[in-house]
Amino acid sequence: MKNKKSKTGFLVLAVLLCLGIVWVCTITGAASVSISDANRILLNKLFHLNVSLEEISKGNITIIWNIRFPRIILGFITGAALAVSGAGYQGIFKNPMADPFVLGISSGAALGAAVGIVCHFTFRIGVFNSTMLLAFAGSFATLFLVYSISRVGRRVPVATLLLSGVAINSTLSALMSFIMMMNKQSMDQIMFWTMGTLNGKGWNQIAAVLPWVLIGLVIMLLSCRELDVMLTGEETATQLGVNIELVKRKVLFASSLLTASVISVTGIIGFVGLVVPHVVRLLTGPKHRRLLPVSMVFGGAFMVICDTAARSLTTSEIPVGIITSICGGPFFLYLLRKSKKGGGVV
Amino acid sequence: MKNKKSKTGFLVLAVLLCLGIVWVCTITGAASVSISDANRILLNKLFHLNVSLEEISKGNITIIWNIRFPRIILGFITGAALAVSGAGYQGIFKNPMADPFVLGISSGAALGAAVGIVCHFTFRIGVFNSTMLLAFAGSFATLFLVYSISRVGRRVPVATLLLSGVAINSTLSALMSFIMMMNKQSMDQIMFWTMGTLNGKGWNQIAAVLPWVLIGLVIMLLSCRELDVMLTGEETATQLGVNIELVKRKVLFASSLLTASVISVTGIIGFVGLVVPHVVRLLTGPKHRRLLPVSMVFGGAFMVICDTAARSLTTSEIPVGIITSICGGPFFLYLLRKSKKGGGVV
Amino acid sequence: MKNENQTMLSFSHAAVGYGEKVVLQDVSFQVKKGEYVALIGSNGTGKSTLIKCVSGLLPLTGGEIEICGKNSRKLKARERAQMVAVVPQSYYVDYDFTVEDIVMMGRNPYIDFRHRESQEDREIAERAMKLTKTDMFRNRLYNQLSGGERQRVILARAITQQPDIILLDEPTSALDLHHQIEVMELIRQLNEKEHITVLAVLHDINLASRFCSRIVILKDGKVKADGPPREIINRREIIPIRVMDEKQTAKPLRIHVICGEKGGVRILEQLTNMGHFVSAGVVNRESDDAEICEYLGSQGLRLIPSRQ
Amino acid sequence: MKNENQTMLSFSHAAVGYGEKVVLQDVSFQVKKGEYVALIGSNGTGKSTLIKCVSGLLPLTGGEIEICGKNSRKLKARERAQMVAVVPQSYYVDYDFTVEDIVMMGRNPYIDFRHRESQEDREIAERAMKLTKTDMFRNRLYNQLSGGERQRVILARAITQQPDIILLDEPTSALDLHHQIEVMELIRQLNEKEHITVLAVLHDINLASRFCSRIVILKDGKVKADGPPREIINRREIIPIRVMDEKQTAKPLRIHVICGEKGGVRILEQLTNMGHFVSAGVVNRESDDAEICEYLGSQGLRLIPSRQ
Amino acid sequence: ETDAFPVTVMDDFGNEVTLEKALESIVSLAPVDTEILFALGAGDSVTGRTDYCNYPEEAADVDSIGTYMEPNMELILSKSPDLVVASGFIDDNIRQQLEENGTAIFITNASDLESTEKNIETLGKLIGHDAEAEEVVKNMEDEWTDLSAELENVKEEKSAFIDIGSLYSAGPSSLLDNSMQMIKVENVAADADSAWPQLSAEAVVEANPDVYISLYSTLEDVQQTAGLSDLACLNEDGGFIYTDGSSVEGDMIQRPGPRYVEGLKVLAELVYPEIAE
Ligand SMILES: Nc1ncnc2c1ncn2[C@@H]1O[C@H](COP(=O)(O)OP(=O)(O)OP(=O)(O)O)[C@@H](O)[C@H]1O
Ligand SMILES: Nc1ncnc2c1ncn2[C@@H]1O[C@H](COP(=O)(O)OP(=O)(O)OP(=O)(O)O)[C@@H](O)[C@H]1O
Ligand SMILES: [Mg+2]
Ligand SMILES: [Mg+2]
Repeated sequence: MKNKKSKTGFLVLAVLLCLGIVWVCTITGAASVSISDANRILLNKLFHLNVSLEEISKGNITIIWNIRFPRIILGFITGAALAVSGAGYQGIFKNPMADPFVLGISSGAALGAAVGIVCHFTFRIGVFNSTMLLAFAGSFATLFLVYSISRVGRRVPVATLLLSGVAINSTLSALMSFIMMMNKQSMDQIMFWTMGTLNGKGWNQIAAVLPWVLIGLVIMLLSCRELDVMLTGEETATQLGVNIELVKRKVLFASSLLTASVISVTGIIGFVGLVVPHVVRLLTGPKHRRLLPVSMVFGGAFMVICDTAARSLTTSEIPVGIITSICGGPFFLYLLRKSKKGGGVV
Repeated sequence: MKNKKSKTGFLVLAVLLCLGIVWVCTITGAASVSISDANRILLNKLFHLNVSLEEISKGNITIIWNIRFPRIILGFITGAALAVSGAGYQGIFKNPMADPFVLGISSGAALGAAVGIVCHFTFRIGVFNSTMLLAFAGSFATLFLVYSISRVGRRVPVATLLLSGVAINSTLSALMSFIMMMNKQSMDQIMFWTMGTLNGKGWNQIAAVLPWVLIGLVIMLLSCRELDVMLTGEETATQLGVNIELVKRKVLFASSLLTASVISVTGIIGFVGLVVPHVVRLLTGPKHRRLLPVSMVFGGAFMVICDTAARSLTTSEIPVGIITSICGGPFFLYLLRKSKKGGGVV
Repeated sequence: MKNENQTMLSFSHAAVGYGEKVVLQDVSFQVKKGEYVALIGSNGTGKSTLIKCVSGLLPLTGGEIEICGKNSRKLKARERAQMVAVVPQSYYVDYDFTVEDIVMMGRNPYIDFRHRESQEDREIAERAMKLTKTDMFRNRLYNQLSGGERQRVILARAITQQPDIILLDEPTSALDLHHQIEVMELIRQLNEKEHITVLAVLHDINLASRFCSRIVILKDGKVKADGPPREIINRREIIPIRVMDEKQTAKPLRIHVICGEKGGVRILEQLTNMGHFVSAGVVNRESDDAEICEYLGSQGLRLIPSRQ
Repeated sequence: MKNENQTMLSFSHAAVGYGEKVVLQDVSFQVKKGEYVALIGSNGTGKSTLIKCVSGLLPLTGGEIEICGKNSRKLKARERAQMVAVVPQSYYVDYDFTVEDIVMMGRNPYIDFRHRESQEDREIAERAMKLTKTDMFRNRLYNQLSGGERQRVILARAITQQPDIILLDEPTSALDLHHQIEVMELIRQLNEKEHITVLAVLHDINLASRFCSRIVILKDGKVKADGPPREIINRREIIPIRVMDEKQTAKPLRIHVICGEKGGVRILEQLTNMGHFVSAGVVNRESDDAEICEYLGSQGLRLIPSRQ
Repeated sequence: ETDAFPVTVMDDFGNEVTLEKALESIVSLAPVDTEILFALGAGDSVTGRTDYCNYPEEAADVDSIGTYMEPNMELILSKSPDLVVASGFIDDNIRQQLEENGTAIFITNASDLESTEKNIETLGKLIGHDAEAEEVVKNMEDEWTDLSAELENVKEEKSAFIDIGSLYSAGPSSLLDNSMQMIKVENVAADADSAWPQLSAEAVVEANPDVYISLYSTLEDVQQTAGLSDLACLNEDGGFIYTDGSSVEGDMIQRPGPRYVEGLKVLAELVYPEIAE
């Protein structure tokens, strides 16, 4: 009973909070669009209300509706996806250092993107351009490589998976660096790709990632209970009716899908996927049924706020990863110190 | 008995192997110095033999004796220090993802170096220039920060330590990126620094790091037994007479000293400290009494070989971290697959 | 459908090992529905290994195991967990789960993404916690419990699984005498009232012969003896276990029960039922137990307020 | 120097808890050199907690503990480990250490960077493995042993520590009856021959009263009773533990020992010495045990080749 | 100047850029492009520049829209630009988003004098400042003619090592390498295998360059590099040339814009002090 009430309460609160954040962030930005203008554009475009936009300059409409608003939505999606993905990996590996990139997904993506950038491919499929496609392909190729290397018969021991991931990660990063080295012209471009940003991303990118992110999130949220049981040990989980290999595959796939789809669009954004689940775990405890949804909301909101800072604080963009780390790091440390347990979690 | 024999055998073999590697690497390189010339220079300089160097050009003598040979020695020191440091951290944290940089030592060093580069400091103390000094100071400041944040009364729980390290690492890296961003002029310089290299390092740098590395190695090697006992659990270790907090402090200090001194001179070199201990552990098992010395030798030799490849393969230098990862990664994966246990180690 | 004499668990020439090491060579025996079988064998004979096989953690290298008539190899983890619950020899959890969380996990085999955890599930867990007396620390963290408390929590989880078969690996090793008998009694109740088939690894042959309907003795990877307790202990074969058998139910004993609080009832009753001469001592005259002793006394229990 | 009547372990008003939760309120008792004390109490009374305090894992919140006359608060881990060895309730190792490695770790308190591990150290470990019969699997990995095997390895490690005091937390919980008695016997030998003081948490009051010289009962964070087994069990106070006391050494019993392999000697001997009427059964005529039975038989043991 | 529209030109990335009407607003995403635009006399139309656009001085009056790596989309769009001029670093997504919002993008990516001049001409044509472009290019050509005449006087060609920090240097087909070729300096790193190679210390010692040009490290720092302290050029007058990479001269050398030839001259005079007289 109590449980259910608090759940609904949480849901309502979370949705309201998110809407609030999205609205505040939409009216904030480097370009000065007045609040009333911003509101009118939102009302017109979002709810198809009969609000006249005639007095508002075309530039401002573009800024709010084609740049700022989709960027905020994409930021939320990105933050949510990365945080849930990180929580998933941390659960499967039972390792506090696991992040969405632990299996080499990111270096695979970066390598793919680097190949795309160096070869100046220009093909595109629907909303995907070549770099995005190659990054996505790189991620998944890496995942399958790591998975098949770690496979022992029908089992995939997580310890091996983790070590393989670590090794593949180094190797692919090195290959990418090598490509960068050999192609000075593309070097900066590759480097900027790896320093993820939401700058310049819009509705197209949302369309490109949303389906995958939704699939990933649904799979993850449906695996909560099994993840909880897995935390108590693989043997016990088997005895409690969990098909552990299936769960591993499922969660790895979903987490990787979340990460790969998001980073192939935004480039590599660190920190969120690593630290948000820890922050949330300090608040909710280890149960995934609470950890995952709260991480999702928290990750998304955190990302939106940081990205707003990234695009508004100075005239130039500050890479959002820098903001997340500079603000989030000390906050996490503060929580860590405050929690009496001393963070003996995951 | 058997134990002792095999120990002596290992020692002799290891020393011979290392000498062989050092020699082969000294006669290999981008600049074409004939083998006999190289040998003569070595004999004269190293053993003060009465070998005439008159026919050999001064440039070649400089190349062999002031550039190549010290670079090899420094490479060995670096590899050994990083591998032992990584093994130490992995032992203390019982975490396979721990590497020498897990506590933020590297981002502290990089931040220090970045400050040095941006501010154009020119002071120097003995063989240390300002960048080195600031990097070293940055490392240790970070270590103390992480340690004191994690401290709960007189205890320092490793889980908290690890999480604090992770957070500080992100935050400091972000600060460094921020400095880079704000100082476009120094951006490349800072980037070069973070991509560690042994290029251009010589006797001065050896003199600068050797004392610290020796102190670090001696402390680590003397802590083997206690580290072994710690692996069986902190409570048990206490009951077996280990002062666990002291051991933690000792090992953290020594590992950090090793890492900080080396990277403040060479810049950040990844992979070795992370993967070499794993490779060695697959061969020797978890006991530090064997793990640490073998890691030391293996790390050193591996580094020397990779660095030789880095400076000889193409006309320009390849950053040594790239070589170590591209060669070492697949080798490690091969070992991991071969080991029947599936690498359920650390 | 379900025959009372149905074979719940059937080992035929089961063989298993760890890598090169063969642990079970040729184990064959069957457990019928509603039986309460004790598995006995010295340390390292493979009792825990056998349990691991049944619960699907180790693949057989030879022979077959059938669970409720289904081949164990082909069982899905979920199906198996609905039929078989395991109380392992020892059990750690690294994470901060509460006792309630742990017990609720017993419902996992019945929940999936279509069937969410229902009120009924919660009630079943509730009941299991009551039965094992773990409900008073339901909100405490599992890894902050004492050894004995943990053992009961895991038993509660097994009960929550509502299995047809329950496998217990030394279920009372960490329990004090009081809880030991309570837990054994509880298991017997489950066995008798809910017809759950029980296979329990026990080292205490006395406990085994008092509670179980049948004893299976493992040795050298094979079943060395198999039968009702009385028979087993009297067998002429060489049984490699030293038994202090003065506690055999077959022989009435004089037993003095020291009890003073309420709660002694069950034990006193049970011992009396077993045909022993029971005496109870140092009972507080005013206490609940005293009344019960008096009550039982009229049924053949001699109440002696103090010894000597 | 060392007085035979020296106080080895002294609790005076010791209090301890976890956070808010108080577990031990006011524990006072002393253990003299060479005593063999059983610590008894129901689950969750704080027996393991008490052992943790002595071994320095938990800081006292009140009172004092003195170990060999030294204040426990001021002891260094190393000093303490030379005096006190602990066999914990359960014990896991995540890493691939062999049994020999684990046992050798018992020498840790005596080794430092000046004194490396010597031949003598190895011999001490060797002897401990022989005593606990763990030498046959010395090269196997600890985490691949069965529950009972592990327990003996940890006992071997404690013996290797050559302590003055040995603290055992349910040292026989995972052992089969045979090993249980062997281990208890071994501890008694250490106690009698090497004058090691023993404090053992036992749930089996029979085992306790058979082997120990004194029983301390904990309840509600306090010492509820303290004295020799005979006295304790006959005390008028309300002892919250149900005791099946038909095994008391005070009363001679008829005990039938089923044994067929060699190794029964010690048990037979011991039971005879305790004054019980011992019978041994189902002995292979040709086996070692038969000879021993015959030998003992002349000293009052009735050898019956088969029962009924 | 007015009737030329619509204009279509090809930029350095091979993209066709079309302008339908005369320009009102240009945003520059690179310092060099700002220099070109101002040199072409289109300074008034420049409504946005990057933080690093430090030349000419008037550029400081224009609003900044960020850095060339991370320009701020909103700020760019708030200038409602008709044309964005960017360097090769521009991110694909930003480009795409700009194009979708109807902004033309012209990308410059020059690495020698010829392509620099071509860029100036093309850009001039695009924005309808052909005449100014012609003038600028002619100026550059004149300067170059003067410089090459002076270079005739060089008796002995020198070899040089350019150190842009940590022994990184200018490899083949880089702007600096092309510059060195033009001023008759043999680049020690000319046959390296990438455009931005790091030479090993032993390669530098073996090459034994006549001049050591350092853009960031001081002589003291360089001498700390193993083995280099023995280099002849570091121990004789004029062998070591330190020109702060972030100074005006540094900008001139490193920007393929209107001041490129001026930069060449500075470099040439540093290496061959004799032609300065
Ligand atoms: N993971 C493993 N790898 C290799 N051998 C193992 C492993 N686990 C157990 N063994 C060995 O298999 C044999 C049977 O072990 P098992 O745990 O089944 O014994 P058990 O009958 O439960 O003993 P106990 O009464 O001591 O619990 C033992 O000799 C043990 O050493
Ligand atoms: N880490 C902990 N944090 C909080 N409470 C704890 C912790 N460990 C034990 N306790 C509680 O302290 C009390 C005493 O625990 P302890 O382990 O000492 O009991 P015990 O006498 O050894 O019991 P058992 O016979 O079951 O092993 C119990 O109620 C237990 O739940
Ligand atoms: Mg077992
Ligand atoms: Mg206990």
